[in-house]
Amino acid sequence: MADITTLHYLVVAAALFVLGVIGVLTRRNVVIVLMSIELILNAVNLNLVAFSHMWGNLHGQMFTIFIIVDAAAEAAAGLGILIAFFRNRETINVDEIDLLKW
Amino acid sequence: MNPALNSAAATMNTGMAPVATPWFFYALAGAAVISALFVITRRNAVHSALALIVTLLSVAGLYLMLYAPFVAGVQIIVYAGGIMVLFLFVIMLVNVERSSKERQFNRIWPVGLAAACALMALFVSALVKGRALFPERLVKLSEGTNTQDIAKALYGDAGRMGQYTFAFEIASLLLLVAILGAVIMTKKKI
Amino acid sequence: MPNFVMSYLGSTVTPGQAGNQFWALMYVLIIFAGVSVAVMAMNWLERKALAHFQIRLGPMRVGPHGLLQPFADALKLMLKEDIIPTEADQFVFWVAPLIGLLASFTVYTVIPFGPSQAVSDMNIGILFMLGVSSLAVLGIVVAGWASNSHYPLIGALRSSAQMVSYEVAMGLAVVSAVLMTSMNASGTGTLSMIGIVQAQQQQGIWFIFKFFPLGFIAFAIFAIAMVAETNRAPFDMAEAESELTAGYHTEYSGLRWSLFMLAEYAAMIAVSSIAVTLWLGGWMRPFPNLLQAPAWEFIFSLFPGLTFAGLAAIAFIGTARMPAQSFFRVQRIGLAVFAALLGFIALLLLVIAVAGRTADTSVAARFREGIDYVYWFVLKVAVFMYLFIWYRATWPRYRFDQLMRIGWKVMLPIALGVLMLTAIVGVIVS
Amino acid sequence: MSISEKGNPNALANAVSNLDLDTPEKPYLDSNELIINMGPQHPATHGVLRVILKLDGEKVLGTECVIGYLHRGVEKIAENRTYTMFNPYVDRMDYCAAVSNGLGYCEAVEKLMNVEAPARAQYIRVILTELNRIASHQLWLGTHALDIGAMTPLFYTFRDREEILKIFERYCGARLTTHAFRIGGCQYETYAGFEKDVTNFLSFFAPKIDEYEALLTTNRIWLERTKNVGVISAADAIALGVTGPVLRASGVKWDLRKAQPYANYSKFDFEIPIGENGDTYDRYLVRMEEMRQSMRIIEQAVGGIPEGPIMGKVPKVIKPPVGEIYHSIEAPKGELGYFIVSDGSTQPYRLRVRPPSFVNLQALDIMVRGLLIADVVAVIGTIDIVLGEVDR
Repeated sequence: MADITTLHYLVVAAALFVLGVIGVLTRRNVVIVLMSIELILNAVNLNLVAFSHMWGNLHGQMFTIFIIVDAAAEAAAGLGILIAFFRNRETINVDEIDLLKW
Repeated sequence: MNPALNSAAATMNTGMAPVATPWFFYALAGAAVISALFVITRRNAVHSALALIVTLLSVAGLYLMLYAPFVAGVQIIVYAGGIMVLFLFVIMLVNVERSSKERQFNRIWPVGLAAACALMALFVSALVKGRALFPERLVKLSEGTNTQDIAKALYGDAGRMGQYTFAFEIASLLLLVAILGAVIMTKKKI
Repeated sequence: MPNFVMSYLGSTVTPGQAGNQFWALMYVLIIFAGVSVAVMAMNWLERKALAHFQIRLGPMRVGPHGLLQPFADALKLMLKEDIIPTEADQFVFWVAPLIGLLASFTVYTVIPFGPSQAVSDMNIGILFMLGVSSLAVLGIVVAGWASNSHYPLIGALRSSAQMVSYEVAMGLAVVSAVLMTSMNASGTGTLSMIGIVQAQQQQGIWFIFKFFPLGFIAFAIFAIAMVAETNRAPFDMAEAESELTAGYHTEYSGLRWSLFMLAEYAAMIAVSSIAVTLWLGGWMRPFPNLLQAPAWEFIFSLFPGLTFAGLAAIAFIGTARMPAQSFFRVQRIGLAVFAALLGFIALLLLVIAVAGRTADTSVAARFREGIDYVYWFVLKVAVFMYLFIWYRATWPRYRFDQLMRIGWKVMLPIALGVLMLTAIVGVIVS
Repeated sequence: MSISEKGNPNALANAVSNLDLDTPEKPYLDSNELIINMGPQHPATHGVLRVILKLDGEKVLGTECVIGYLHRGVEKIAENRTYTMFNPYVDRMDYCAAVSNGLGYCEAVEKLMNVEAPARAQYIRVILTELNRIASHQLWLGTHALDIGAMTPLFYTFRDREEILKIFERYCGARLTTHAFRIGGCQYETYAGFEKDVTNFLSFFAPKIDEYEALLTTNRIWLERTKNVGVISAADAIALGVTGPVLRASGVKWDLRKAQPYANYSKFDFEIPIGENGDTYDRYLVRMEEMRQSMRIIEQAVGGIPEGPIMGKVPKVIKPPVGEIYHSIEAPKGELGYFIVSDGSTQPYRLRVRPPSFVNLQALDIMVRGLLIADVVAVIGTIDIVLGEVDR
């Protein structure tokens, strides 16, 4: 079997990214939308680490670490909003989050 | 550019022979993509979360294969051990039972799917056309000193500020803001 | 014999580093078998020790002094019907115990029983251990949710909050120990488990005594947090029997329940191993730098054999003290055979200690060294195992809010303070 | 939460319809409220008590006790038995303190018949009753500590309780449901060596109480789990009719042995321990001290057992005159009262028991509101209920 090159990783990352985008765009459940965002971030991370490996420096890995920090912050804030919203409207569906459309 | 970062490639650790690399790659990549598919298709959010954990762990495995052990460790400890527990916690608090019986996809799903497919087409064309840009063989990063190198970039070395020290501090501020925001939003009365 | 088997013998690095997949696999199997046996022994020991704390006898019927009780239990649990409640989420209910089990067994890949007695020496060893052991909480949370019942759900919620909270204090305590590894000439520390022990050897001090009392405080925080991490008394909120019947595994029975128990005990051994590695010098025998004459080396290498000889003596005394009735004949013979087995092991170990007393690179010497390392490591871990039992016998259970308060308001600030002080003292000293 | 929606959603909701749900505010939708059935099969409800808890997360918003799972109709049985035949039945109410139950019943009937047990019988009665008080408190301590998570005290207390049960066994042949007393005195003369056994027990037991206290009294976790948990004020306690150690821990000095002395308690010198805060820890301290005071009483009594008959002048067939009587004694758990209406026949016309556990159990709701699930268990333990007595 051929050696694994950067391209292989990029293909995997692209697949994850597209799946994440599909999840964000089509699902109603906010929790799953948030999880899809995590998928997208992971795809990006994978790209960055693959490039880091390709160029033989650590910048990609550094970016990945910051993105993971960002993901943690995003998850905390996002889920906080979700819980607050669920308390008020008792729903976690994206298309019912329409208070601003009134 | 910080010389410490580039010299990492030079001090390559030759002791670690990669183990059956292609097989591991295809197994991990397959697991990641298939469970990602599960993430966006399951009705039950807990099943989605479990699938996402598999994806995250597979990606951590891929990081290990890319000689980025520290990132892999952070991925496991922060993503799989922290963020996903938070997700599961929230799923238990909100009513999964009801939402899993409802319509799963929103009304504009064909549009979303089409947009995503267009994006995929873009990716495919970019990858096919740009194939020549990527070298056939990967440069081997030093795995043995990976953590130490990252520490030098983050905290600086020999009294000098590291390249990412400022960003690191900003990130800590971001986390603090996120903590405060989450607490304020979820607490019933403050 | 094939080259890949022989070439590793006498090596001074772990099979993972040597790239020897055969021996890596062998080590995995040995560790898996060893941990399973240790869990069984721990099960017996806990029941016996707890019984003696509580002026009872504990298991006495199955085998002499209940020695075969764990086997009987295991057999019973395996033969029991595997009940999955109708309303439960079948797949998740099925998979939950496996998550915990996988997590608690995976960490053993980086636990160093000796400088070369580990499956692999990961560059991120301690980070990996903390990360993977934190995955165990997923199994518990998911088990509680999948049971679709109130008590398991409350147990799962408690457990997830508890384990995530104590991980923070635990991580900070670990960081202060990792910081101590960098107090050397080059100023670079390490996350590798083997590297941490070697740093202690280099600096000539166990980290528990380093910068006294800073190392000790960090160790104490870890020792408390690890009890909470493994859901053991007095922090066994997740399975608080008197409150939540059995917490997250209320609905489980038979083999699946026993997997939870296996995971819990394996996790206990794993976290104890972390504590031993980080603060108590890992595999090192007492005073490796002070008493390093060959004579001392030889004396300390006699310890494993003498320990087994002592155990054999206890077993022989037990045989002699058995009531002289025909009813006890089988048990008596069984205990005598067990004692003879222990004696045989003792003899074997002593022979190895004598044969490998020269510090050369012969296989016998390497083997003797390996036994020494594993012996001292296991002995230190065993002390922690006994502490777990002792805690359970002595203390009442904390309440959930008190537990969280201690985690966030007491342990976290202290851990942060210790971390900063360690850094400051380290800078001043170096 | 989602679970209550499955199965029959209304069954539980109906059962708690009379739960007083005056939560201070309902800020959002009550999505976090959870209704949980604790018992009747639960390790910490001391038998078959069923408590329906309304929870917000772990916080208790309200409770509802469902009792009757051990109802045997003791009071109705009494109407169909002669006074003598009914005597063993009272042992089955509070089976942890069978001797006290028997004492109360026998004294009530004696009072109705206007006879008095002879002095020697009185002394034996006091010794056995106080021994039983210690045994009951030991059982309480062991199970209460087990509820809070300390396993070990249970075995210590059971070891020492065994010595008391041995004395009972030697005296009357039974260990738990002793049926030690008869109307008019005692059935059995003390066995040879009774006094020695009792004094031996006293010297054996004195250090054991210290041992229990060493395990718990200054234990940090025990203090955190019991201090300021399940507080009930003296006014609340009196209003609810709470008696026994629960009342005394709230600072009310009310002990029937002093307040309206029965048997010959007035002859003995002992203190009534009281608490200050009315929390679980005070109740613990009060009961521990009560064990010591019981030992004092036994010590005085066993030294002064007079000679003489053990049965008073009671006819063969017990036929109290027409009338009614209420007589109550201080059982280990509180005021145990017997209200007997006699129509002059050999059987009571009506017999009503005022069981301390039943009355004290009412205080559970006040005590646990706003606390956590773990405290519910601790408070059930500290009230010291016996379901045989609650349900009768």
